[in-house]
Amino acid sequence: MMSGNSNGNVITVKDLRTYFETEDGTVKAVDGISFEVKQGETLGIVGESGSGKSVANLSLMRLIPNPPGKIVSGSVLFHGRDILKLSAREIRELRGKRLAMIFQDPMTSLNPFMRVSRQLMEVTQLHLGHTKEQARAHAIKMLEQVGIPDAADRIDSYPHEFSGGMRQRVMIAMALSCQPELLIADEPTTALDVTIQAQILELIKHLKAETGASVVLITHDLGVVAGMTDHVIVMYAGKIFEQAPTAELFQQPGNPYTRGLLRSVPDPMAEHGKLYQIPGQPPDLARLPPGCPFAPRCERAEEICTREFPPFVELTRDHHSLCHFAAEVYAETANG
Amino acid sequence: MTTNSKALISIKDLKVHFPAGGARFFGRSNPIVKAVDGVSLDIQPGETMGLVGESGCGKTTLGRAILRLIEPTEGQILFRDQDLAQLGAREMRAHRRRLQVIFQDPYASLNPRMTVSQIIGEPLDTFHLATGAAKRRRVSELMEMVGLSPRLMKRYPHEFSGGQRQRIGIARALAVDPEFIVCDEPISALDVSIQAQIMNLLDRLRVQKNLTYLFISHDLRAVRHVSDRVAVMYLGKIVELADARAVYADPLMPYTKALISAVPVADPKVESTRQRIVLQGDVPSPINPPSGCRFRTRCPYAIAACAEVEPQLVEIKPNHFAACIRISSEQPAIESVAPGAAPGFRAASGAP
Amino acid sequence: MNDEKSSNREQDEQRVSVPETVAEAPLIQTPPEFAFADEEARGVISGEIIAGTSLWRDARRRLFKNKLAVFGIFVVIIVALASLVGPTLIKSSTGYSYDFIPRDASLTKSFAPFHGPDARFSWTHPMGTDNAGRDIMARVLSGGQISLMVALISTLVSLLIGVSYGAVAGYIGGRLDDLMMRVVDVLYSLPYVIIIIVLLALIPAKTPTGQLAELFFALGAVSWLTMARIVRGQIMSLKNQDFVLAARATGVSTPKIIFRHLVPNALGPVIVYATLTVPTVMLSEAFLSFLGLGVRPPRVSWGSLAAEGAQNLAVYPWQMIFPAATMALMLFSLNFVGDGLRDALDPQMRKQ
Amino acid sequence: MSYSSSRFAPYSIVLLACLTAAGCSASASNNGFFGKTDPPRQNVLRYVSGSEPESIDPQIPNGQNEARICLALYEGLAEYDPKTSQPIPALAEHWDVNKDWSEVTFYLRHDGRFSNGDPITARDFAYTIRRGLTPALAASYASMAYPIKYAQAFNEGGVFVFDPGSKTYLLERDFEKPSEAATGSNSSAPSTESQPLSSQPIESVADEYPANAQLGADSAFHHLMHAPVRVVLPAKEKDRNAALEANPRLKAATAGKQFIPVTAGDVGVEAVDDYTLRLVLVKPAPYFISMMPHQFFRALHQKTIEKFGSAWTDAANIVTSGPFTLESWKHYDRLIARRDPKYWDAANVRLDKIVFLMLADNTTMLNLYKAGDLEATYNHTVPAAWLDTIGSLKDFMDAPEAAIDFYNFNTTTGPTKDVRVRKALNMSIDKKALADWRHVQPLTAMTPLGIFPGYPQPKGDPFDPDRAKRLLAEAGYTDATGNFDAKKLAATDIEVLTNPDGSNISYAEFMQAQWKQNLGVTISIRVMEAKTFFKAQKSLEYKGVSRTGWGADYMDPYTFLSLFYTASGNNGTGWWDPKYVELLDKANRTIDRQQRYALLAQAEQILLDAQPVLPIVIGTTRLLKKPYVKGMYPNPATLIPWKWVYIERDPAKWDYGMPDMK
Amino acid sequence: MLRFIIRRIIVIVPMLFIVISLTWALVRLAPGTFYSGEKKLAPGVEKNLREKYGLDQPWYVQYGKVLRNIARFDFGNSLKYEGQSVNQILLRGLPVSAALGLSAYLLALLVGLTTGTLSALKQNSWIDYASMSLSMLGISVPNFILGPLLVLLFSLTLFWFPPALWDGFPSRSLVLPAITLSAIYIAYIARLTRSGMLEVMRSDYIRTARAKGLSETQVVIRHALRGGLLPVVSFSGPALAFLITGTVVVEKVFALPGLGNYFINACFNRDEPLIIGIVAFISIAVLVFNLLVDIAYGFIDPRIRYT
Repeated sequence: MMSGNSNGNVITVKDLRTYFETEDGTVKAVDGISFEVKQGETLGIVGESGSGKSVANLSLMRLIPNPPGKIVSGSVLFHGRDILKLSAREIRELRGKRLAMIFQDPMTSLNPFMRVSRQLMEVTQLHLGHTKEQARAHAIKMLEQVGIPDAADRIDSYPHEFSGGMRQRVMIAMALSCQPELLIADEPTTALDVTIQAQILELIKHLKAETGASVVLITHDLGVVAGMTDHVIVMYAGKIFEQAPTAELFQQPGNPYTRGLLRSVPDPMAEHGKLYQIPGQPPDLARLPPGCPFAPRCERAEEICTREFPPFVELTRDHHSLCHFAAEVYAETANG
Repeated sequence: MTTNSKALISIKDLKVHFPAGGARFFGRSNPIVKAVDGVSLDIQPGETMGLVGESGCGKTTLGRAILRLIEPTEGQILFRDQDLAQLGAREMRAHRRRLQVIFQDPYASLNPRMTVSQIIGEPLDTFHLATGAAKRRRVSELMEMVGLSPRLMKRYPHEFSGGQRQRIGIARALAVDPEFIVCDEPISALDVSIQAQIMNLLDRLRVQKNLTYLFISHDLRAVRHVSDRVAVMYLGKIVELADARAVYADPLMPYTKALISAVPVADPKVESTRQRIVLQGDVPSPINPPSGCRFRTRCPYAIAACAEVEPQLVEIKPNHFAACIRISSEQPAIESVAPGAAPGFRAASGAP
Repeated sequence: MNDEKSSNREQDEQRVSVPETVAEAPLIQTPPEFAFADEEARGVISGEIIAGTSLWRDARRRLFKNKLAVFGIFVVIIVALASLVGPTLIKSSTGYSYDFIPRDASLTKSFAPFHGPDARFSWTHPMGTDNAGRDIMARVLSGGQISLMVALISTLVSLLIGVSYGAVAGYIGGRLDDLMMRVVDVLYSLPYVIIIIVLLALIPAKTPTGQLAELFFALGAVSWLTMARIVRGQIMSLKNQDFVLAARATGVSTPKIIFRHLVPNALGPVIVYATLTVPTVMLSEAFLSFLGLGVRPPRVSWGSLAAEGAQNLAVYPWQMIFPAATMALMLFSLNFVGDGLRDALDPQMRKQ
Repeated sequence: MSYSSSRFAPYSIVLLACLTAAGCSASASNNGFFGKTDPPRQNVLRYVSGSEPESIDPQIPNGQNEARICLALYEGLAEYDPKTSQPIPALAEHWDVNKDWSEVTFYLRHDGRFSNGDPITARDFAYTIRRGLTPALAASYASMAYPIKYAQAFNEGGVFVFDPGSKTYLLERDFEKPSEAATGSNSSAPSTESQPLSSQPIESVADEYPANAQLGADSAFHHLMHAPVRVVLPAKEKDRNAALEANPRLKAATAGKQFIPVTAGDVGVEAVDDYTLRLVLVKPAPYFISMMPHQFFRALHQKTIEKFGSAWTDAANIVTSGPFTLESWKHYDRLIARRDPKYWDAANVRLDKIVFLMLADNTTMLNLYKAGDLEATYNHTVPAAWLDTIGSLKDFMDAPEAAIDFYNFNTTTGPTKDVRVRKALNMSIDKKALADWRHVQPLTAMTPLGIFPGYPQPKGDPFDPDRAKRLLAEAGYTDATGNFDAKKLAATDIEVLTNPDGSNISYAEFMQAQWKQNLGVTISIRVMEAKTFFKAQKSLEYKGVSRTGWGADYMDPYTFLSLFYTASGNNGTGWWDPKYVELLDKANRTIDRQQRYALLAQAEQILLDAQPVLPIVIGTTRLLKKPYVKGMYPNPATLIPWKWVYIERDPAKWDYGMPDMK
Repeated sequence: MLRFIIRRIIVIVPMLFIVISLTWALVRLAPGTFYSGEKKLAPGVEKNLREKYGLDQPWYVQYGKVLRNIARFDFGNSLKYEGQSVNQILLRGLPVSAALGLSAYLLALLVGLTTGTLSALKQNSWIDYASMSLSMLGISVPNFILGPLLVLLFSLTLFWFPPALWDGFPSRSLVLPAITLSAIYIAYIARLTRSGMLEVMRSDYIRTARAKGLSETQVVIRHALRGGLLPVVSFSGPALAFLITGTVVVEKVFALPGLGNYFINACFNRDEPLIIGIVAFISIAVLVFNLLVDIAYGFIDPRIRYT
């Protein structure tokens, strides 16, 4: 368990598989993914809905609803300890204290029936053994830190009395209350407007710099990843399709899917014209084709793609891609 | 703004107000939400008018009010010089043939208990356009047009993915051969890889069928891509209106500047270098909007007069309108009006 | 505020876990633009229409997968069949019918189940006899005819009136809704017993059938009230959905929106409430029979049999136990069916 | 939101099976009694009085549920005999009746006391009767007192016609209409056209009605009371004018006369002295004494009533005259009567308290009885259907009751207008089978057999389905061959109308089965809520047959026969025969008991010949009484005089079976 | 908030006026009068009764009198029960019905909430199946059957509880009626709780609570219960109004002197003032309880604000 290879990694995920039992059969929402997050690093996970990015991160926190979901195999080493093997009590001690999470929709993620103060205080009372007074003072401090004006006055408000952006700030304050080592931000800005999104992203960046926490940022917006992360993982159909340092991924993607995604984002500066599009629909996870799950939509697909599952090709030391033709694609994109 | 007699749709000083709080708890003195508060807009035939703004700015309300899906409080909606706002319910229903809408949420906008052919066929029934075999033929045609196999006409919405449902929604809108379609955030609920498909489809249909769109979206990149002209809304008012290129390349109004600057760019190099403008605070409540210029509470350039004077949409540059009292055609660049007056316009790296 | 909904909220990850598809219908893969060509390329004969799995059929499938619901359906069918043909069978085998009082004075008393007059085991009366020596099984089964008919018809009445009323009030809203709901409140408050008495006095039934019709009227007259409220609530939450707006936008008339779009989508709770009403209806029927509005003696229903049996419980427990058990079994099963139907019809279930 | 499956469906069946087992064991009787037989620790009797009393003012209500309580709280001149229900002396030690039954004199005991210690005198009874007749009180049973002279006139709010000129009143005998003469209200000589309008001087009465020897002195009132009956007209002008229009001669005579309202003082009640009460009757009523124990005539305390108005019956205010007085009354729940130490015979009252529980549901009552929470139940509380089981228990009390069940025929319309149809419907019922089924006596006539010893009850038609069919054939219900055809008697023309109370529906079902089996006729049953039913019956809005019953108000056949006395046919059948009424009047004028009974029986025969009713069964008491309750008998009126009831603690002296009724 | 309450109370007035007027008219239309019965009254007696209660006056005079009385909160005297005012009767019946109704409701809450919550937390376990089957039994066995069964078992066989009558509150006499009455409410509350809890347990903020490291018990008690109980709260208004204003069947089976019993008898007796009084009382109770529920809702759910 205490394997020594935690070498600076806050978290190391190995071959994680999370399946859901549904009426239509087993849905392999996360199917054998491995990645690591280094101390102080921001990892971006990008994927469309259904790609398994949220499930993967809920799995890290062991928050998968069971039934129907189940972590089938793999390990999640948090400083070398396998989270998946911890007792319920031990994992609870990690959650909120050393591993924190913020969610997509700040309205539904805060308890609408409880004052913000209580929701904030709860965490430090639980994990840091704060008294009520300490917890309250800490909560006010946290709210100030996330940029909520008049924090002392507003702390006793209910979540609905805050705007969407403010609520997300509260969520962040709550998540960071115990100075966690890893913050998992699951689409933290998807429900927000662009101007607010900018605020929140700035805030996360700033707090990360201040606390030195590692961050896993889950999003479907490549733009968000571009400005925020050090490493990026692109997920598709429960698999990691590509994994690379951020700059390299954008500059020289080694996977047709990543390339398609990048090309289908309209460029505000470009002229109006036909946009590149990835054809077809996202796959049905309960009924994946035998070969590459992206093959039916892939412009580069060849016969082998529908037959054989592609290899996870190492393009550079940090850059891997799940594609039969990863090297070719990598080479192509390098040229333009 | 001058009235253009050639405009397909000409909106004049449109206002949509409704009581806040909803219907659950009745009360006399409920506060009024001024969702749309005096909007004037001309849309030319064949053009795509983009409408952007943050949530709560009234863009969806405006789109729905044009179609009388929400009753406008005041103002005119001239469609080919006929005022839709004055029409009775029956006359309006007849007009719906020419004005259609595509909705944001492809899951909620299709009746789960109807087949695709029923959904697409319903407008045909309503306007007695086709029955029997003719109707079936027409439905097949429409499905093909939006890229769906007619073999699937007896299927139900839940069997389709989001993008396909949006295609069904488009087919339904096209069924009656409309002239004008309000695309109400048609792509925001879709996956990134699908958004492009739908945008391309809409664009192709516009050309093929000579349609006019009002394309509402909060996604500035998408709006930029599909629109000929773009109107920016803030708290119930249009604050800037220009050619799409001009709006993005050369925004005049401070709000538009901030908005465009906030859009993340999918390029780490750009992201790491560019100066992002981060606006402070939230959009004020439309129940009690700020006096004068509604943006003044978040505007770094606001001066005392901004609270007094309600800025009008004026033509600052040719065909480029903006509502800001601090700029004019003589002095279009706000930065130069008050250099250094923008402590709020900070670089992205700064502390919040 | 019913302005814009949450903007670009991506469809939640949860959807992954139960994809929007069903076994018979794998997600349709549609290529971007000209799907049709692609279908042909794959060698599919165009023109062959694939019937979709409607939510109805889907619901049926789920219903039959639900073991308890199947058990419920099975029991309901068995009891209904027994009620239908049982009395005739008993009459032909033992000569007893629901109203047959033996001539022999020694037989006109209540025998325990399986006990003949000679105090020996006898198959003749498996449920015993009542105070006049009538066969309880014959009475229970023929009572089933009445009770099931009562349950069925008054449920239909309540569905018909309650659903239409509630749907109209909920959809139209505003003052009309207020007025309609106040009417319901008033009707709720009026003393039912007196209404029935007055009804009986003002329109006395001429024939037993007429009386039965009156009974249905009387039962339906109250059972629709709660139904109307439930439907109204459902419709109010549904009416702001985009598919309703879409229907309005395509000019669909109000009645069609209510009955084609809204009502079918509110069926789940309606069905559950309908099954929950059945016991109340049966109780009311027993009560109304007591007031003289029910079936005319010696015809009986489960409710009146059980109520009468309750009077003799201390001495002849079988007089109550058997009708009550039959009734409870039926209601129990019916509830399972109702719950099963609700679950099967609930689109929410698909996303879980 | 879903719970899709469960493996526990059979729960209900298991539970019900358990309860069935429990039920079977529960029905087993305990040592020959129904439930517990432990006497209560105190001398307290718990009894059910029925539904909530309308009032415990004895003159207001008219139900047995009130009577059961009033019997404890108030005492009258006479009391019911606990075994026979015949009148026996109570506050009156004895009484006299004069030769033509026009005058009754009661001699009161001197030690009668109200609960506040005030003596009970003849004046109190005079007050009680006058009060009961006061129109404003609107006492339901005021009509009980109508045999007393001018009682009806006072109660109905009548006026006398006074001629200020001659200082005389117009007399009834001078204006009798020929049609009314037949009904004959008075024994005096018939008036003729030739006689002039006159009014006899009051003085002459003294000769005709000599003073009562025992009383010695005579009063002016006494003279007045025996004066010829005056004309009484309605006080309301509209009603009076209508009455005058009908009698032109009277109308002419009233011209210029004064209308003097009948007052309480005009009523024929006289307290001769403190302990002598004299009543003058408007017409002979040999049954009058048997009405005296009725609650209407029980002594009331004038001062209390005048002081508190309608609140006088509140526990804080009430003054009672009976062996028990009111301790508390929790409405709709229980009324507790406590032994009154001031009662004249308190020494012989052995119960300390009686708890009257207010409930009307038989099942509940029997449950309470079985659980040992009740000492006894009232009449008809054991459903007839239970008799197969309970009938043999030692605490089951069953005796004939002065009550009958019968069906009315609508004689005004439909098939039952034809007497042959009525007879046929009667003859086709096997009343023996019906009676055996319900463990009662069949009723063949209008009076219950065996309740009135010596009454020569006429026999009704026997069970004879063949004759019934012949009669129906004669009435025209024939097929082509002239034989009776059941199909012709359409089911919709006749139906049995009944209210749902008691075992009415069971009876109706049995009758229906009889008609079906014996005639082949299907007659449907129609159940109606009680008040609606009463109205339909009273106004003859029913098809053919309607269910009814009658319990004796007093122990005399006349209580049953008088149902059809009413002139207007307002008896639920529409049948009315002057000959019948004449015979009843004649019988009541007859002092000799046997002769009177013979005349009543003749009248009953007329009734039976016309068959406006279908007699069914005689009521039986069917009550339960714990063995340790003594002095309580299932008497014909099933009203228990409480003073003789006591709790016996020695099991050797308990009643193991019916107590001796002799 | 206060204004909201006042407005809601003001709405009651016209409602009450309509209800009372219609009830009055209905009672008038119903055949028979309070004094009609098996034994026919002498015409004179009937006339006296009609005069005593003003029934001989024109309808509008009588109707006016009813309205005048009610405006003074005085429903007049019962016709059937000499000298008892309707107000007295209401005050007498209410405590009984209220005690019964409240005990039944509390019992239903206790059992329903427990089983419902357990069911939801152990969804699809045997606990879930067992408690839901039992709750369905509560719906399937009407109380006119359940009551006698309980009496048979517990009063007549085991002699644990009295089979009927009212011994005040609290007493053993309350047990069987309360159980009988609560059965169906247990069923409803259990089902509502279950579905409410299931929905809440799936919600995002529960996920947040778990992500904070709260234990499952803390999650349920601190975070889930409040939202999960909202459906029960809204159900409670009409339910309580109904329970407290008397329940005919149970009061009849157990011979309890509650309002339900009074009401049904008043209807059968054509006791007009009493009928009107009880109808008015029940209408007010329903409106007031719905108001209370709305207010309670406001306390539980801070998102709701009343203006």
